[in-house]
Amino acid sequence: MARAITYSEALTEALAEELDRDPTVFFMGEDIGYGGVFGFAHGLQKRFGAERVFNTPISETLIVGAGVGAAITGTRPVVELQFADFVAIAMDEIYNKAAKWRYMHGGQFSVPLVILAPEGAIGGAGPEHSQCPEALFWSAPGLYVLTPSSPADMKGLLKSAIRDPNPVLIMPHKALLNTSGEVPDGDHLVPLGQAAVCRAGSDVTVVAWSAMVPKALEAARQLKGEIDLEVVDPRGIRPFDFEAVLTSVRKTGRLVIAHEASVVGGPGAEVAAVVAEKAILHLEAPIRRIGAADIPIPQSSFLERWVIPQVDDIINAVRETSGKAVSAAKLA
Amino acid sequence: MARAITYSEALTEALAEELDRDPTVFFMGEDIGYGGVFGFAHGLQKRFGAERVFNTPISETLIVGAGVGAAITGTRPVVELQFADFVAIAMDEIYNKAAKWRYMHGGQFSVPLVILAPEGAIGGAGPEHSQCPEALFWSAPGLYVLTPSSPADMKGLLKSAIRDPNPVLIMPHKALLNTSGEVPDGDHLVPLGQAAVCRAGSDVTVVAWSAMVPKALEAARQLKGEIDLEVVDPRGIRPFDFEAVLTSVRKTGRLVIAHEASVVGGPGAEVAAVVAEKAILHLEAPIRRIGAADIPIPQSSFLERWVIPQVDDIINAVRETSGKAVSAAKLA
Amino acid sequence: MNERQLLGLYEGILRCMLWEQGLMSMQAEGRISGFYHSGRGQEGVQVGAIAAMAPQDYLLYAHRGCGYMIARGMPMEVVYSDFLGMMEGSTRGIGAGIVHIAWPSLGILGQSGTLGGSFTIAVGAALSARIRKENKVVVCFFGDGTANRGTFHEAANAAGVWKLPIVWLCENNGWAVSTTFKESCAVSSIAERAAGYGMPGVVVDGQDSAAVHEATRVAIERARSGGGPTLIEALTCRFRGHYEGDAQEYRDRGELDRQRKDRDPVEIMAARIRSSVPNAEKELEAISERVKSEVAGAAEKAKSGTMPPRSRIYDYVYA
Amino acid sequence: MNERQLLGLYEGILRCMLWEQGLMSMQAEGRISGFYHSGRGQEGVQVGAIAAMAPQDYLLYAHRGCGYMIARGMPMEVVYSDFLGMMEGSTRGIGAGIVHIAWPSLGILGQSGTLGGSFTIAVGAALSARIRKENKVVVCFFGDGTANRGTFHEAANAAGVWKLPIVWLCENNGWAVSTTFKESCAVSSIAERAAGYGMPGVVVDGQDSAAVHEATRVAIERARSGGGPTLIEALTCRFRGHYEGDAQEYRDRGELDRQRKDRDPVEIMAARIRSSVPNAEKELEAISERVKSEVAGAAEKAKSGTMPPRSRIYDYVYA
Ligand SMILES: Cc1ncc(C[n+]2csc(CCOP(=O)(O)OP(=O)(O)O)c2C)c(N)n1
Ligand SMILES: Cc1ncc(C[n+]2csc(CCOP(=O)(O)OP(=O)(O)O)c2C)c(N)n1
Ligand SMILES: [Mg+2]
Ligand SMILES: [Mg+2]
Repeated sequence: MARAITYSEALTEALAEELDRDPTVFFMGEDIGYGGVFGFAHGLQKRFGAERVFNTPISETLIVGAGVGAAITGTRPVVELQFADFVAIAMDEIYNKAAKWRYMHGGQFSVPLVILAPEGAIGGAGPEHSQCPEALFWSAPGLYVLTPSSPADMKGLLKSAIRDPNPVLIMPHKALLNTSGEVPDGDHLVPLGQAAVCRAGSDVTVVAWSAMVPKALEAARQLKGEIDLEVVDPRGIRPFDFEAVLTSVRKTGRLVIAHEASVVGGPGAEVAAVVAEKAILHLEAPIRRIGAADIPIPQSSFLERWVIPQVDDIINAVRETSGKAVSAAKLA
Repeated sequence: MARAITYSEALTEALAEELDRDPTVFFMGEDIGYGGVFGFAHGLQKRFGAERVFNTPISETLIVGAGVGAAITGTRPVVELQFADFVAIAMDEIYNKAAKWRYMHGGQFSVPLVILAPEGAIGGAGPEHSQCPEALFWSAPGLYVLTPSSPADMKGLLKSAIRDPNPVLIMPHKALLNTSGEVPDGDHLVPLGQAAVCRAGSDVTVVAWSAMVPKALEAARQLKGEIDLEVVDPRGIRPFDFEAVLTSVRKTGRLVIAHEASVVGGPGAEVAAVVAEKAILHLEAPIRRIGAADIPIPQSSFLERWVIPQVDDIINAVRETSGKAVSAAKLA
Repeated sequence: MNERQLLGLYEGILRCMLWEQGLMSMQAEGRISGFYHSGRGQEGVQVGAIAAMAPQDYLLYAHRGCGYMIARGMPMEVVYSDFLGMMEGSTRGIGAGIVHIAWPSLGILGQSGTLGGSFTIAVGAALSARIRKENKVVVCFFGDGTANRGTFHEAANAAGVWKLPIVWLCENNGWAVSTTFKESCAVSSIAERAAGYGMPGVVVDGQDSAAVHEATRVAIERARSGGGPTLIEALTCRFRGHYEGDAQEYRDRGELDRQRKDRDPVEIMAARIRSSVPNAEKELEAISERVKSEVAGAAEKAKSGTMPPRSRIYDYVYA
Repeated sequence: MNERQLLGLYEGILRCMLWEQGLMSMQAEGRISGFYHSGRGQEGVQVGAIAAMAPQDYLLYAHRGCGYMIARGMPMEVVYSDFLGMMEGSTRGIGAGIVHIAWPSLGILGQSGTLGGSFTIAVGAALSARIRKENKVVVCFFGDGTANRGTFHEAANAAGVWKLPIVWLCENNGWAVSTTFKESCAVSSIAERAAGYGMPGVVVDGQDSAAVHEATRVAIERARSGGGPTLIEALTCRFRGHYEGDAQEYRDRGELDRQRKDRDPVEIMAARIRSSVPNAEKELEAISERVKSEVAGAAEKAKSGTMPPRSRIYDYVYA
């Protein structure tokens, strides 16, 4: 059985189920007592008490650093950064403490910490509240990084993350919060590091994650009959399911990578580099990467839409890589 | 005319000349009054006074943030982070303030800030004092990122950086501090974003920067007669001189990218991705990337040397890409 | 404080309030994208403090409305244009919503969208003035919640030890979104922290604009004469939600109503004028007429601006 | 404090000092890679404070020597092995130099190599104990220079507002590498900052180990009984360079010599014992003999360990 719920509801359900299951799970962050700015904690303080679901001061290094301290001493904290952009404020705590504490202390601790940090552009939040910072964490051994694209994945990945003994940075996309989808009943878990083939196809592989998955699926719909897309969602970047991507590319021979982060220095570079290394003989065309322009995100939503990759950008890239581009309008 | 001086002396000379030339230049950081932990400011406080060369508290967000504030109000600050790893502490200040202040305020300010942050492994400094964090800044529009590999470049790039109206993160490599080289006399400037062909060759292009340049040159020496290497040093990653790399690759058809940062999620991914996009028809073999393993850097220098890429790793990669590998010992 | 000054503060407060009303009409008309954090209730702090600044001083404002820029004398239509995302705005179309308005000629240095990012920038501006031997004071506004960021500590300590000419101005409205000051701060007053940085800490009634003005005047004078920084805590009230659209269900209605009734800076200043200025009613009326027409004019002017072309997004990434 | 306790503190201090001497011999023999920050001069703080901890408590140590781990009771040979980079070390060969020694069974939670990273981790450990309903106190050591990091502010505020069982223990040796406390801190005493976080601030003579012990005992008791955090500032002296190899030319020789002569915690404790314990000389002698042989044994044992295989670098990246 399954029910259709929103991505945001799925997130809250996951939190509620894990808080219920394990008394060492707790949830803290700014405004969490009231539910949090995006409502992830809606109803949770009432249900689980202020000792396990509570507000922090506006202190992002504390939020993550205290999460690490709590995680190495027998609890399973879930902490929220109100915007994924704020990973920069707690970068030392995430990149150097959460990720490395276990390794640098010789394996004597595990760090079962979950950092929830909603990412992405939603129209008008500006250069410091709209970013998709996945690329910063490709080089963070010790950390897992997840980017759910559907309610079912949101729920299943978050539950798995909370149970995992390693630190997990999970970045729900703000533009997906109100999207709906079927979520299996019961204790729904999605394993970390396993890609999903969201749509099988034969002509071009589109690797897309987070908010780009619905856009890739829409591109597939629009291209139906013309070019048959296979849409693969790696569900995050650490661990990255290269096998799934390579399997698809070996079949299609063509690859478009689509993420919302900027192309330049974005997370797709590593994907492109690895595929080019391992499947070069299968590639029938150069790999195309789709993402934001190499500029900060303007505050004005009027301008923002020109920075963030859209369905048409995927379609154009697919056509180009298939040799079917007529005169694709390119951004720059 | 030219004189042989060390990389570290070159750095100090650049600072001294710019402090001398422009009264709005100043230099601050931890222990700078005494010369700084790596001696970059040696003699400068005495010469230029404590108002322009001075100690800060142990406050990395202050060091960079105050640098931004000073830069947008008419001075040209040079600030030091004692270790490049500490960029994570001041990540919001570097990535979101220094880099974006101009753009997000509509172009009304320029941010002529230089952040000096020595990077790299030197034996025993551990996971939080040995990293090469270039990859974190590929996605930082508004910022320049430089990694000098020789005394001449150290001096010329730093002087150019101080005069540039944009924020520049410059990361001298700690292992190069005592290396010597010829530095041209006079007002030696090296333009930002222009690669150097450190050695011309015809068989394989090795793109290497920072401490990997001497290692690549050593590899070239050892391979002489067998494989002719062209060593291209981009001198940093922002702006990245893709033209120089592509020109070389179009000639050699083979590319090895060598940096000290980890391969996974490292700065070479973007280079590999772009070359694969733009020069795929010229490539006669898959691109090979050389870098650290995807693990934190152990504190023990006994173990550290196995993490950091060495001359042999370049040689093996070059042989592999040339189809001349016999049975190259690979790390993992 | 003389009559003219009181009337000036009243006019400033009214201007902020009415400008914001105008903005909300534009928002209702669907012209504004993004978020706005109303400054209603806090105009007295912003206007009082900024009135004490000299023309050459630097200002780092907070996100609570636009009283800061308006009090500092930015053309009101420019601020509207920023919200409208038009080329005539200070950010030439890049900003909108929680904008990054800036106006260097008035020393308005912009804002960090991550709260607390401005603290260290304020220190840098003060250092820069010192190095360039310009006699400038930096006024840095921030909310009570923002005071809990580590950047506050690093900046306040540096300002203290370097005796920098900075006035730290905390608008303590008792709330950070839905979180109370009490539950997020270990002490009952932000001003108590000043002693830990070797600077005076002053608490002032933020609804009394004249009192804020006086406290700021003293602090600026001290800073300008080499006496170093001061931390001023202005006790104030947030009348509306954290952002427009926030129904603030987490707040006690009774208390909120009482605040709106008893602690409105407009009413408080008007009452003071009525009790001390001859011809008060006529003066107030005249000010009100003038400000209303100024604001309306600014709104009209702004609306006739032009939206940026797509290529605008590539401007000014680098100098 | 009774005789046994005084002798115990003396023994602890001596153990730290002699262990360090042993380490320096190894360093002279070229066995140690990386850096070491000598704790010479500060043993009294470390031993005194840690002696006041209960077995179940958590410890976050600073980088100034290894008195912390030794005072807490970690096997001395294990700490040597960490520096030797051997498999028998607590980090199983990963650490060496400024190590990340840890020993969970004694609540030793490790160290952040970026100074000040431990502040927020201490808060987390205290929260965790509270949530798991375990009666643990966290003792978090840090230097005077480290107190200027923003993480201190965020952690101290949280500890204050949540009334967490934490003892913040500042070893104020007046220096951060070559930078004086005076030039980097806006107040003359770190303890003055406590008031800004709603906690008591206590200054104690760090060279008087018994005094440190007493101050810590009181703070721990207060923390354990729900009274919240305390900030203790122990005034102490760094006898050697910042790290081994630092000639500390930036320091005044005369003052340094006076510190070494008048403020040595070993001598101060010995003098106290001589003046109050019967048979002092014999007791001191016996302790000295015992500790020397323990330390020598530990060094021997450590040296016979095994270096890790290359594959060790891939262990424990993930759980
Ligand atoms: C570093 C950071 N954390 C969180 C936010 C989200 N945020 C924006 S305003 C705000 C509340 C600020 O409270 P306060 O400083 O008291 O100012 P007020 O809104 O009350 O004027 C929060 C949490 C942010 N923008 N930056
Ligand atoms: C965040 C950070 N900044 C700088 C350093 C480099 N560093 C290591 S120890 C030290 C001085 C610390 O001074 P203090 O806290 O007073 O401790 P002490 O060395 O005097 O015991 C510095 C600057 C670091 N490791 N981490
Ligand atoms: Mg507030
Ligand atoms: Mg010190």
